[in-house]
Amino acid sequence: MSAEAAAAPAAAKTGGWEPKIVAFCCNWCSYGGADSAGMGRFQQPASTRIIRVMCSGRIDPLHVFNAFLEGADAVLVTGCHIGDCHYVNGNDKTKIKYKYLENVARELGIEKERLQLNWISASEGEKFANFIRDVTAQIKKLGPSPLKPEGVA
Amino acid sequence: MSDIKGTENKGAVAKDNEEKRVGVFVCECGVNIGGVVNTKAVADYIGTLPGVKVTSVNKFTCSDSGQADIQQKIKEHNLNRVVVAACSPKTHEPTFRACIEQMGLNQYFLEFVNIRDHCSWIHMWEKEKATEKAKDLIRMGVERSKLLEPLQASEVPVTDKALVIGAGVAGMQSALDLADMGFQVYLVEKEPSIGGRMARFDKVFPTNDCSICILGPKMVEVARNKNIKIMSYSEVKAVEGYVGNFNVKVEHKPRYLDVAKCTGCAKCSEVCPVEVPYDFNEGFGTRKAIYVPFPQAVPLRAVLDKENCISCKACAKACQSGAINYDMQTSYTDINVGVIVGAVGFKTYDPEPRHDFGYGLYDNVITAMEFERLLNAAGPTGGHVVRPSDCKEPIRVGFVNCVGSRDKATNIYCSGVCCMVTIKNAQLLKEKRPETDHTIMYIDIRTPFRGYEESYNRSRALGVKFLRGRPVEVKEDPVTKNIKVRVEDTLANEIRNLEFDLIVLATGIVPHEGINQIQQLLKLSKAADGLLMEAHPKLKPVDTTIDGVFLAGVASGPKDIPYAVSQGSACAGRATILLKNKKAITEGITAVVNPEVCVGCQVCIPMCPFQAIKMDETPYLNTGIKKANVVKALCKGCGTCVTACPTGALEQSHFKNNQLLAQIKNVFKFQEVAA
Amino acid sequence: MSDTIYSTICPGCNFGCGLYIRENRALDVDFRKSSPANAGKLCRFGMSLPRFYKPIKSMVDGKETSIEDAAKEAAKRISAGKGSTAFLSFGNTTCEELLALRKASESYLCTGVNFEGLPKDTYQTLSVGIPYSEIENAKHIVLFIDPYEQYPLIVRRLISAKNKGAKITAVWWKDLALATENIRPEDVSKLQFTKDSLIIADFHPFSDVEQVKSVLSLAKNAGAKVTFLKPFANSTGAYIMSKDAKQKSLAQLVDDINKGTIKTLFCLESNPLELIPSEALGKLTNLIVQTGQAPDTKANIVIAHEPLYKKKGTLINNEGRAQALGGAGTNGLDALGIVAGTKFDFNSLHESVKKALGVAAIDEFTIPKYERPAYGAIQAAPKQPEAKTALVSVFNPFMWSNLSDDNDFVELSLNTVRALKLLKGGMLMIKSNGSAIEKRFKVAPVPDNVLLSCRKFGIEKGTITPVEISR
Amino acid sequence: MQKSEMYVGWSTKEDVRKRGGSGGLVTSMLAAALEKKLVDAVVVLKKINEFEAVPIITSDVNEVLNSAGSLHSVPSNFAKLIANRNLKVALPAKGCDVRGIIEQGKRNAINLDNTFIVGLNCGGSMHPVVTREMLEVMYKLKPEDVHGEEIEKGKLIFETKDGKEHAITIDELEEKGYGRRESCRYCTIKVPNNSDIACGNWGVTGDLVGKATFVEINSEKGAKLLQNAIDAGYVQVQKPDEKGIAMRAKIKGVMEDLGKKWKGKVFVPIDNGRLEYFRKELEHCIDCGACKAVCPTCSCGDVSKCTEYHFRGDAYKMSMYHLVRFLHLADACIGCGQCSDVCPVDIPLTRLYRRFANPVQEQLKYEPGMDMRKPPYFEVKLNE
Repeated sequence: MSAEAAAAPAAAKTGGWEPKIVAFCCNWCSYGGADSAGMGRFQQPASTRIIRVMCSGRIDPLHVFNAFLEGADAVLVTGCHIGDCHYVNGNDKTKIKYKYLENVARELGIEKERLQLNWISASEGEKFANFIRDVTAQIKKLGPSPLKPEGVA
Repeated sequence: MSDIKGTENKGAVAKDNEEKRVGVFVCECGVNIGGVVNTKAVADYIGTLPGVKVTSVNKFTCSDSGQADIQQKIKEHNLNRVVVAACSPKTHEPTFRACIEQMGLNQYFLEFVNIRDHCSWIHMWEKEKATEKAKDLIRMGVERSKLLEPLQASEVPVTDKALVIGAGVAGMQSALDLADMGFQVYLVEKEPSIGGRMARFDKVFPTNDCSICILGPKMVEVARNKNIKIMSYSEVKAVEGYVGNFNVKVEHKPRYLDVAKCTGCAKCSEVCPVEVPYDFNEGFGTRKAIYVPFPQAVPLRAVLDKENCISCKACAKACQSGAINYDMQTSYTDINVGVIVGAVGFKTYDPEPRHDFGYGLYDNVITAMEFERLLNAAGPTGGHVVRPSDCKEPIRVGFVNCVGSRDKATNIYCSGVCCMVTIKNAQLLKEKRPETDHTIMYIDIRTPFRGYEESYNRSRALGVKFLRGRPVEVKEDPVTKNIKVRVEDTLANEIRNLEFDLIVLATGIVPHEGINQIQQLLKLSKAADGLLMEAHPKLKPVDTTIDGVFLAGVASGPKDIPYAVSQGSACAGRATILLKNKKAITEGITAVVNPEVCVGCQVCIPMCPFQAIKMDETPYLNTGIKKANVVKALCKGCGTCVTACPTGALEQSHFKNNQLLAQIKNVFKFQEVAA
Repeated sequence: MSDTIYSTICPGCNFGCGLYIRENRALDVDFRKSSPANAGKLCRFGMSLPRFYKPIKSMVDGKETSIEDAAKEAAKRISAGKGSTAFLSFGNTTCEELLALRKASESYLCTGVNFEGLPKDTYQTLSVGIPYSEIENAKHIVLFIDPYEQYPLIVRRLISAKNKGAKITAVWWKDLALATENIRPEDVSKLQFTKDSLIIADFHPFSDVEQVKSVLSLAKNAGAKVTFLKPFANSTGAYIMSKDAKQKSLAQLVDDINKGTIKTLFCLESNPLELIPSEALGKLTNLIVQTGQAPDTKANIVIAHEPLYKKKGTLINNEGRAQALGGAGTNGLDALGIVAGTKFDFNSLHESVKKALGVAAIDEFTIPKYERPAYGAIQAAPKQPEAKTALVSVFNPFMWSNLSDDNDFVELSLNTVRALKLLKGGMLMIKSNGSAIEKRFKVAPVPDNVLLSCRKFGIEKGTITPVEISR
Repeated sequence: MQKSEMYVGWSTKEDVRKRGGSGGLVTSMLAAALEKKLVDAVVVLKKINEFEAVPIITSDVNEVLNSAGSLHSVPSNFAKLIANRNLKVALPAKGCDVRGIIEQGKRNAINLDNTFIVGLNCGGSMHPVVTREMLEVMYKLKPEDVHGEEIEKGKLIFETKDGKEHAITIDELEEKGYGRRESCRYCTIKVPNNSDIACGNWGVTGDLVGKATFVEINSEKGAKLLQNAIDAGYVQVQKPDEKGIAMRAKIKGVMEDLGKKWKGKVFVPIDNGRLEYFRKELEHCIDCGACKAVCPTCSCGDVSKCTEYHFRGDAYKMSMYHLVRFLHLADACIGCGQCSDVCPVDIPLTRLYRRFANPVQEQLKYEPGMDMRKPPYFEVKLNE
């Protein structure tokens, strides 16, 4: 058992508000990364809901906006490392779309922690888990998203 | 113009009026899930969702009894959507797709929810939160499942001919196997002769066989095979189409002589007055402007190097068969094939630009490949290893391993074969001239396969010295032209100053310049190391992401000869599945255009790395607008075009916007009233 | 190749928004930025006009025919009916056509301006509103409407007033974003009106008479200004052109159809289904519809004249501003002539319109002078919904013209959502008088006992319908 | 004749010279293009009254010769008008119109090879309703009495039917909220060098002032258009004098600097409460979709991502429609101001779009509608 896993029961007891984070994962890398995190039993806060797409290039800004409007406290865009795309260069295109998304989020005054991009390979289970842990901690500090509709959790 | 959203909305999904009857099957995966998630509570909650007709909890849903339960409930409740909440879809999606297909449901009516890898395994000590999360995940899946649409994988016919690009040992093997299975094979080689790199090796490890002696017969076999059409001195210039139906344009460079008339007698070479460095011998020695590539070349025909030709026409006079034709033009052949095997090879790392270990600065620093030609009886020195500065036979030879490999400054990967090459080379010289003294400077010695370690042991027994350490300073003695090396012996933990007559660099394997062109022509992926990507590093090592295109040999990563040959055979085997069945099943998940909505703006076209989107040739109905169209056989279903499409006319089946949005929306729920 | 462009007016309500209709392959709306009523701005209905102007063909008993033959057949049936014909037009057409209709139908006319149950001295106040510039300059505005849904172009006038410091009180079922104060209709008695107050209400065929009286009385008692917005493009013109005509009220008409004294109904540019219960319509021997865009009723005779945007003529908006339609078409008048057995001359009718307005020329930039007579004291007793839960229907241009809109949902409070344990993205079951429907819902700032809807679901009984709701 | 050459020219037809502004060169050039079948149709403004003209597509030479000429109070929008109509067309266009047309060209809705764009120098346009009010309030004039208008030396001059001129500085007018539309104030495309041929009165000197047009040829098509008009005998040109060229450059410079200054004034950074700012500005939105329908860079039809996934029944804190448009317009917005003009609830949409577009366009060094560079959003990989 890893050190993180051993530490988890203590973290679980602290409880409190659990943010809801929507993570978009590509089928070939980051979704596999999340699977690897499971296989390695890398414990994570129960904050994240994963939406699987075939390629990170399919992560439409439309979906990211919708996640925020529906009440996401953070949205994560993840995919294969640049150069490793299963579809030649899908993640290069993801990078461009993300640049635009980031701009809209920044101009809207959405904190940068609430929208994050990360490249995670299928073998990087621990990286995936660490990422979720870090983001969750950051969001807990920030509190609920200002875009969250009333009465929704 | 119209308001923001009128109801006569052409884009709206045609209302599917069929009542959605969802069955949800929650797997406990032994205690993997059941030990953390309260599966009963989850099933009870999910059972209250609209459309859910039945829920079921199984110890192992993937077991025969679990699958039988699904099939029985489909029948009992007349289900038309099935949600399985279990492990990762990567593990068992195919299992359950087959399971529901047996019951007459379209296999894409399955929604697979991952509550093990993404839930129970990562929230082992937060049982309540894990249970809540499982409810959310399954609710997301249930709502998505209601919007799933039936998909049919489509079939395309396969032309029963193959193209093999690259006639190295891997490509030849592939061509031979395919030909022996009865298929017509075009074997395209850019050099004037087939044979590839292996033809240039002197001996091959670990058996130290003569390389050309074992390769030569294979080359002849290729030439003799009726089903193989060799296109030497030719390159693939264009590839269009898709699996089963590739249209390929092959360019034939002019040899300036009639291949049918040339006998390979080399009389022309004898009279040619022009001498140029001989590339086959790694630049050692010379060849003529008209020459036969090497004695065992296939086809055994001369080739005229027009760049260096002085047009003295001596060769034309000398040629008894009148084969010389100075006016020959580049010609092209269009071929249609069903599959393509890419065995495009590699080159060795060039230490010249960086002057690694003084290469290019000091005469007596050479590469292993150059050393190989010097050792070769047919080489420039007739098999005498001499050092370039004074043509004297060296006594003290230093070998440096991992040049251009395992080095952040050049390539981080291990080239795999260089340890053995060095060991073999030292052995060969030592055996020839026992008085020589060999020192191999290495980082690690890697001898993983049959006979390799034995070969290493033999070297040691012969007295070859192994020094673990990388030279930190390499200097030439200006008088003797000997090479002085300062190296840390990391085993003895001391700095040593050595002097060698000759230094041989074991240069690594790198992609050759043509690989980019091949990558673009075949629309393949390239990894960060610059080599081509296979479809799956473990399970599909010779497939690519492009259906009908396979990779053999070093183009997809460093390999030794047996590995490359196996891959050649493997490609032939994989390709035969398509060639023999005469049909290919294409991806069911593809992009689809709604022509009612498409405005023909064409922004999607460059988005597709597979060139699967074409514009219609004629305007759609009476709109006057030519719409985009997805060629299903080319589409790999990544969906990047769908993201770029500003109108939403492009959709990715099985990952449609409304399906993904249904998932997103159901991440959340109304907060319950505090009691 | 030349585009045909019509400078025209939106038929969505009585606001009088100017726009261009451009005819090329399809219809397009263009923005007429110099329009004095609204600077070329259009609401979602205005933007939907290409859908509204559905082409139509003249028909007799389901068979296609020419407009002349349809009109001739109508004349034949009307004369055969011997005085059992009623003529109905609710102000969706030009003043000129209304004058012609009036002439064609001295026997039984209904233009909706014989306001049943309301004192005659309030008619002018109900019919002619105040200039929009006065709204922008008001100090206190009290809204009895949902401006966003019902009369969207008034929103910018209200915002302008607010920016100038006006207080805006919404007496409505939902909190309105532009209001500085939101109160519910049942609490209207708590509200303080002054002579600086401007009351904005609306008045349409389904208005609750007691509610209208109550508004009139509130204004009267406080000395406040009141203006009524209306749903039909020429509602104001209909009043001005026919106020002195002998005519029947809508209720009377329905009554007479039910009694059987009216057997033939002639509708000019008015959707009868919208105004008359379908049971009553079923009793008619002949339903004759003369219109410019496809109706949703099965009429015995359809006289298809040009759509409004192609017509020549005058419309009067809620401010009383007379605006000329930019078309040249008069085939509606010609057909009316055939029906009436006469010939109508546009020019002489147009002169009569100008005379009625007291102007020398139709100038959209100048509002004619209108008298605003005071009216006497009014007793009003508006009823509040008694039901536990009420479905409140908010009438809007889409509803009046039966055009579908992106509003297939009801609004309800978060408390109701929680009490009923509704699922996000799920459905609400609404039951009324034995019929039940399932609808999507939206959480909105409405009272817990109210469902608000801008679409007709077919279970409504007027503006307020008692319902039962569940998951 | 070729790219970057400059001329001063005028119409040979007296009636056109009289009616059109600045010697009627543009009108005659368009008429000649139609007459000589260089194009199948021409877009002209059909004058309705002094403050109103409506753009029409016509193949009738007479209609072209009788067209309205230049009007400052007609914020026209030609790109959408000719999109998807497969026309061989010539049209006059302000800087923003040209940008719109080029953006439509990139999206394959206009074939630029078949489109001859006559660029018009533009210091800004005015909203007709604002102009009327301004005449009454600032100039104390009856709009009906006004006969013509002109901008000269920073003043907006109205000529009344009695022949008198009435001038007020634009600065003063804009101080009071009148004058040019907001987007025109911070626009910096004053001479449309993105068009085929840029025309205007800046740089016309001496006796020719008011009687000729200064043109700069920006493309082969522009050269063809002018040469065609000369060959057809519709137009005469001469080389401009050095003074004129310098003067034109100076005016251009001054106007552009003014635009930049306004940009700084309008787009004051918002440090806190940006979300609230946008929510407040959008709170009255009635979902009419006019801003999209009028947008000259949008080539979508009725159905598009912004509308399709926007449902009025969603109780969101922000509009899905606007969020998608903010994103899609981040590289596409040309700041033409059309959306603000038509918004029925007076949302300053252009200002909102520019808030997102300014940083993206600066960062990517992308100016939409100024050249044929593909919108970065549709690139496969950005060169960074």
